[in-house]
Amino acid sequence: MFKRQTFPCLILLLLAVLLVQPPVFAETSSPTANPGDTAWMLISSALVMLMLPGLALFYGGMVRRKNVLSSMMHSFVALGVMTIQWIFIGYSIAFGDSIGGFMGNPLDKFLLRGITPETLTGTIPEYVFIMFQGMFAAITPALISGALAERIRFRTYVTFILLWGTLVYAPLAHWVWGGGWLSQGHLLNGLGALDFAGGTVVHLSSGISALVAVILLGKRRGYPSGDMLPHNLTFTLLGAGLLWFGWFGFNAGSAVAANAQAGLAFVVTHIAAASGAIGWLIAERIHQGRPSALGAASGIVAGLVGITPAAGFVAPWAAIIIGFGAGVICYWGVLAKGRFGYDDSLDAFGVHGVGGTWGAIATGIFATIGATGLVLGNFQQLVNQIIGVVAAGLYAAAVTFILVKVLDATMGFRVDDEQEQMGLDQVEHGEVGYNF
Amino acid sequence: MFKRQTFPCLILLLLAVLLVQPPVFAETSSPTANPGDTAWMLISSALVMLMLPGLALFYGGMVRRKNVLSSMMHSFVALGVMTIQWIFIGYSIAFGDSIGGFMGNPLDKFLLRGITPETLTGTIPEYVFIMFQGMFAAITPALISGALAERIRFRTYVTFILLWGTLVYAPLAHWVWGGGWLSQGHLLNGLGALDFAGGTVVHLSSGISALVAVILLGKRRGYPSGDMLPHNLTFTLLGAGLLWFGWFGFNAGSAVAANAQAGLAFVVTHIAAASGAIGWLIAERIHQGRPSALGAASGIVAGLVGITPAAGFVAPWAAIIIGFGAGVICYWGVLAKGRFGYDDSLDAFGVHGVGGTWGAIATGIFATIGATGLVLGNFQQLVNQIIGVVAAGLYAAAVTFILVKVLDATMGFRVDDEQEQMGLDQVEHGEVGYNF
Amino acid sequence: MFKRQTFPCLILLLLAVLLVQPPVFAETSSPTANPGDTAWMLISSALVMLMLPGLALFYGGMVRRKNVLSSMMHSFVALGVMTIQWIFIGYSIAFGDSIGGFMGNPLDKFLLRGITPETLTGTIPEYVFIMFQGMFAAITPALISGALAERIRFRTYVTFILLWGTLVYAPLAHWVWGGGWLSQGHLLNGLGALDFAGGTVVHLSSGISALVAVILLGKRRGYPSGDMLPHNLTFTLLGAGLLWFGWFGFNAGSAVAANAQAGLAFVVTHIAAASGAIGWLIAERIHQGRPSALGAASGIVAGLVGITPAAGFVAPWAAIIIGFGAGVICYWGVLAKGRFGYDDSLDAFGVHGVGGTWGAIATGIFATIGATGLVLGNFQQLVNQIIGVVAAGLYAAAVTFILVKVLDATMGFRVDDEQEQMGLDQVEHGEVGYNF
Amino acid sequence: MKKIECIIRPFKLEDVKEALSEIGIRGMTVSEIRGFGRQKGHTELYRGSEYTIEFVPKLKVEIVVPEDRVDEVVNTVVQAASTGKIGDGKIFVIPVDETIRIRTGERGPAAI
Amino acid sequence: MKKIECIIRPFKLEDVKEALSEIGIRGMTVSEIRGFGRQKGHTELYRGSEYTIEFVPKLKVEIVVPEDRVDEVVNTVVQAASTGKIGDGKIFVIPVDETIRIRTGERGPAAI
Amino acid sequence: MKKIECIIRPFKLEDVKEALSEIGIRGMTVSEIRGFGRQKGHTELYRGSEYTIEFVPKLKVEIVVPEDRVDEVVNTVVQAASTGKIGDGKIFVIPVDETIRIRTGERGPAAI
Ligand SMILES: Nc1ncnc2c1ncn2[C@@H]1O[C@H](COP(=O)(O)OP(=O)(O)O)[C@@H](O)[C@H]1O
Ligand SMILES: Nc1ncnc2c1ncn2[C@@H]1O[C@H](COP(=O)(O)OP(=O)(O)O)[C@@H](O)[C@H]1O
Ligand SMILES: Nc1ncnc2c1ncn2[C@@H]1O[C@H](COP(=O)(O)OP(=O)(O)O)[C@@H](O)[C@H]1O
Repeated sequence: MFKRQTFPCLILLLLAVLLVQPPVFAETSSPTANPGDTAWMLISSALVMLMLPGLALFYGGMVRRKNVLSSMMHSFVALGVMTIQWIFIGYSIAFGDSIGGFMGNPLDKFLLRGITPETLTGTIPEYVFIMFQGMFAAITPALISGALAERIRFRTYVTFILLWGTLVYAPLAHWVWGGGWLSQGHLLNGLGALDFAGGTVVHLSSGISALVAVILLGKRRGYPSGDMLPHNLTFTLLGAGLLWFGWFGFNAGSAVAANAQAGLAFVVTHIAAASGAIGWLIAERIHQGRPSALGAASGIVAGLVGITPAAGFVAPWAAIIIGFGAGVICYWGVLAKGRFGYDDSLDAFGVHGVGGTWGAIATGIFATIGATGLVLGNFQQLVNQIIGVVAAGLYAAAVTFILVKVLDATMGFRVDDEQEQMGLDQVEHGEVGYNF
Repeated sequence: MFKRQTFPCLILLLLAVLLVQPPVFAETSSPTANPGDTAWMLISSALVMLMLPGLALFYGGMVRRKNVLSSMMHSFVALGVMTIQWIFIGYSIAFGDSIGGFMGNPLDKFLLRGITPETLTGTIPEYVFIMFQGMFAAITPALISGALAERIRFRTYVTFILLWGTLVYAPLAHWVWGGGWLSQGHLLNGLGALDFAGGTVVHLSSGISALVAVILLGKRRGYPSGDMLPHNLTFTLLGAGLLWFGWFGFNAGSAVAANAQAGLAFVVTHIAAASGAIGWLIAERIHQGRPSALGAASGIVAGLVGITPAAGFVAPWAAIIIGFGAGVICYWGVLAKGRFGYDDSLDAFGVHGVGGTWGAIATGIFATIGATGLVLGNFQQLVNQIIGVVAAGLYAAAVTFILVKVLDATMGFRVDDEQEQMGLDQVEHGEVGYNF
Repeated sequence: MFKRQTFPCLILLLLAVLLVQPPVFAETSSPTANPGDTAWMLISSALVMLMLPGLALFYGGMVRRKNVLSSMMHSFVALGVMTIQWIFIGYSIAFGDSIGGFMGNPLDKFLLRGITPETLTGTIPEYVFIMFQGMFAAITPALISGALAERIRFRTYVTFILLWGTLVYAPLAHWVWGGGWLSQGHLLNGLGALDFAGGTVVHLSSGISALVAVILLGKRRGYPSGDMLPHNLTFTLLGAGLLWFGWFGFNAGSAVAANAQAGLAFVVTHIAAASGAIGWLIAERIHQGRPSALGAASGIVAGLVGITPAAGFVAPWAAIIIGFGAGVICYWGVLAKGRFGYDDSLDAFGVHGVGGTWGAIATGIFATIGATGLVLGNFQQLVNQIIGVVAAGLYAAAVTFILVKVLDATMGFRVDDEQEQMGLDQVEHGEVGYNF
Repeated sequence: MKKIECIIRPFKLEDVKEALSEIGIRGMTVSEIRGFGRQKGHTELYRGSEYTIEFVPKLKVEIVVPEDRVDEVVNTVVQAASTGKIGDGKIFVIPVDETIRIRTGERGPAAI
Repeated sequence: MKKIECIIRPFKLEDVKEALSEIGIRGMTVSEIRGFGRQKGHTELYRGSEYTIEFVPKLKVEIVVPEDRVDEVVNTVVQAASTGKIGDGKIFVIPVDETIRIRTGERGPAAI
Repeated sequence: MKKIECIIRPFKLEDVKEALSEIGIRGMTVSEIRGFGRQKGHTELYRGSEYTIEFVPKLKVEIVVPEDRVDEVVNTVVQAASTGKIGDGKIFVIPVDETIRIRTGERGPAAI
């Protein structure tokens, strides 16, 4: 009984702590936010937030009917708990004063202290910047849930993403965006590893972690078998549409202003999504004879993943290649699981891991705007990209390995066989998705 | 036959009147709108509009299959008729020249007369302000439909919301935002009752009216019984996601500019939604053993309702308490219906009435930015909040009481038993939701 | 085998061509984009993009279960292939140097050459303008798919929209917006044909083409019969909601700035959508006894179509008439197919063709802001509108006639009877929408 | 033992279930079916066009009972499910050779 | 009376219904079922992975007729529903002891 | 021939199918049904309110076999589908007069 209450108690304790914190007063600081940039970053934050319901649909449509709510909850609960984690320590670890280039000081901006509505980050209120970045912190662990779907315990999942977000995501964000060792001006010849909107920080890290987790946790009961078909592909298509929509905020918002770079990021993002869909559909057509709706949805996401690190650095023509390549390569990526025999339920690794790697490398090749890639003769950038991928991948994999092992041993990560057969909706949430 | 045509005739008559109105010419006025603020308020208006399809899904998923279209129509038709009502007289009653602090002069801005594209409200075109406010006028009566779902006649509902919007919503908006007696600078020690984005005007008023209406109209046939389960919780989750997304416009848009206050409202809104979900899930976990998807969706909305009046006035740490509190308190609020035996189908009172009250009081307690609440020692503000709640609640309850009584006696508010059994989709709309 | 590979080869060839293009460098040009306007146009572009998933739901809900994915794919694949076409030549044909007022030079801006992130169109980056316009190019051919649903081959459809977009849409866009012969300052007394956001270019052209195509291709097997009912009207309602939301970008974005005109376009768009729904519901009520959810969804779209050409030119009171009129007239428009015996599956002609014509004419009647219509005594404008409708309609019809004939003879446009019976999802995509 | 298959209107399920409970019937199996019969000719209007709905949604209720209770059950269902309008449905009585409860393996009347 | 249960391919419903109408059969009951039989081995590709669909969607059509019409109905269905490919389905003829029309209480052949 | 109708728990389908395959049964028909029986009393909580779920989702598996295999099939299903908890379901054995394969017109045991 005591154990069951630990989590709520923790929350209540923290809330109590808050109450003694001195209230924050508005200060008058001379420079004020630019309304146009602020408008764009407010809506960009909202757009990225919408990606979580989008992801819930995208994933929820692919699982079996009996797990649809469970799968959707993986995204929704991530939005819930990661937001709170971000406010307490996540933002501070990612963007606080750097401790040796590895992570920010978690206490520096603990509970956003010292920040008022008038505090600016560039031309926008820091509060808005915090929100924009916080949405990334929420969606990244949720991406992993695609690999684990249909077999895991809800409370272990919640614990896992809280720890993973704190130990993997926030430090990686610091490395690349928070002034850490992979940022421009630091190591790697001072060029840094380019990652405009999170190819490595978001997609590669979640994809590789997904792979490690499913290898450790094992296959779903009966996998592969005929009754593991997607239960509602209309949701998956709609989810892909919402993800595409939200990704405009994700990528073009990463310019942190409504400027020329935002315009560039928007156009290449859109092109890559379209090319990704075309690439995947053509691959399907050639390999399995028919282009499918699931293929279109998958290709859209693959193209978007691929362009993410490159979005502020490449020209439209390069976006066609990156997107199309992502569609084809990720199609090949999802086939891999059949060959190697792990059970990545909804291809979190096949799409985000493989696509994230492709995107990071492609950025090193095609960067021509505000950075110089291989096509402009700069081989060093490509090397840096690969170093970034390897470093982030190894780090994420190692921490995930430990987390999964520990949580499985202590809390138990998987439901038992009978529960898996009955479906997680009923077992974990006491509900069913549809009462038609 | 004559009676059936009354409504269309009325519309045509009004349209005829319009034609004689002199055409509006564009005037050149020196100050022009700020593009950044205008951009933000355009998109905020669109975001609030999207809350109605979101509400349609949120509610539609919770009813039985046979009433899904009927329930969704309650939101969609509100968007239709309240928009037209707003253009004709609603806006004028809310924001026209005050008649003794009670309501605006309905003829002052009848059919938006005197307003041109160049007319400004603050830094944005008045047309945009009208739209932003008009979306609030549409969603507020639609919230009530959650209480009445599965048993009411469509035409009576349409008549009800038109009257309620005119006699309850528009005056209340005037009281608080249109320069009425609850506004700052007026009564109540000049402090007014704080209501940043509509905790009292929108949520409390609709919630209390919902309660009055269901008590008067009585329970659904067979309530409570096992086949009244939500028919599609995936819709309810998606609806909650869209509401969350749209609420950024609702709350952060209430700053009526893309400024520091909008940023603050955004961050506390997001935090409260997340905390609300966590609060509700923990309450469920403790009370019924399992956190549910319906609980997550409900907690999100509860948190959003709770923060609404406070959004521009409280710090992030307070948003955690307000949101978490809303989740827990509204969970308790929905349990009440079982105890007291009324049939609030989808808990419009339990969430909006209870959550709106909590939010109004919490604003009086936690306000620290641009206002001073109890935590800064200002007891008066808390008193004002309570006066605001009681006044608005009593007024809304009284008018609703009369409206429901009169409409029930004249038009009939409920369908008959057989129709209720067959389902409103077929009986009222001649359709069914799904032909699988 | 060779034939099957033609399409992918073509793509690869084009991609190869791209690689030899010199990389685009950022130039420093003195004027920079206005952040507020840019923010609004970024989000407007995203909003129009969201209309395609919206359309996918709107249409997908109306077909039979066995064709739901096929129908949704018609919208999604349009977003894919038309985006790429737009980048290669579409934008250049629409907005490149005019060749005699008929079309832009396709090579002028081939693959967006000569454009950098700093290039401006008005106060926004040209890249953003390209995207905004590109979304229109994607949705217009997708509208046609509503007429052809449930019977056509996927690959022929893809080929058709690529050709139609190139030969019909892009030239029409040039005529009206790209400095062509229907633009202001050119023929027609110098007044041009008013088309604010695409009543003629988008809706009339797609609607009339839809009519021509279905007359040539013939009815669905068994039409009309009882089992052709919409399979999921909740999707259709949600789709209508997303279309309404996205249409704010479509119309208010057509001001290409966050200014007074955008505010006007927003308010009249919203009013017309609401009035359209009311108009259709009243027409249904009178004619068939009950207002329906499908009617509400249809009326919303009809109202939006009707106001599209007028959005920047008319006052709110006129929007009520235009929207209400569109609802009633389009209701009559969809009845026509029963009378004339063609099978416009989802009423692409009945809504977009009829509504687009009504909107174009109504613009000539009611324009009072920044243009003068019949109500201000300018008969010439009405004449111009009619000339615009007739010219665009005839041109679209003629080219569509040839395209359909040629494609039917070469690739085959329809699936065979057995395939039609089995459903396009399984036959064309190897999937089913739902595995409940 | 006999299996009594009743085709009824969906909204009559509650009434039928209650009527059967009153006479002590505690078990039944329900499935969604679509019926085609005299009731045909029903039309629905979608966008003003008439569609003939040939297959009407119905429920099938299956009740297995000992022979001596057949008449009682049939009469109860007839009463509870009847509205007097075309389309009320049918009852078919079908012989059952054997009945087994899976949980216990019990057979015959003891199994239901 | 006999109940003729036909398991058919979903897209054959229209044909079966029409063929039965032609021989004067005016009533039937249809339900969605999933079949498992020789037809197994069918695979679908989702994201390039093969899934064996063991249960194939079928329709069950139930027609109750007097004994003397059984052969006619069976032959009609066989003709209308057959494609010659594995998975066309089965027909089972099951005895019916009694038939009742709920609306009127009529029994026997008059009830159908 | 007999038709063996088994009402089972949904998640037991896989086990039942495999057990039947092992004894050489290659054909069956499955449909989704809702059952009402002793198992009633199960409640679900939605927003803290208890709802009594009277109709529990079950599957009906229908297997037509020659008379001499009935016992074997019944026993197999009983074993595979049993959990020992209330609600495991029932098996009903129903006589079948005739069996026809639509594809070939074959009749009798050859048809299944
Ligand atoms: N011959 C039949 N065989 C099987 N089911 C039948 C038969 N005739 C009718 N039914 C079922 O009974 C239902 C009601 O029959 P119908 O003829 O419409 O009305 P009524 O029962 O009032 O005469 C039908 O929808 C169908 O499901
Ligand atoms: N023994 C059986 N009992 C019940 N249903 C069966 C049986 N065998 C086959 N079926 C049903 O008949 C359908 C068709 O059978 P199948 O063996 O695939 O092809 P065919 O009928 O052409 O031989 C199956 O999908 C199943 O629904
Ligand atoms: N008399 C009956 N007629 C038809 N179906 C029945 C009957 N009794 C039970 N059933 C079916 O069997 C299922 C299980 O029965 P139940 O009484 O709950 O448990 P058990 O079989 O373990 O005794 C029910 O859900 C219902 O579908």
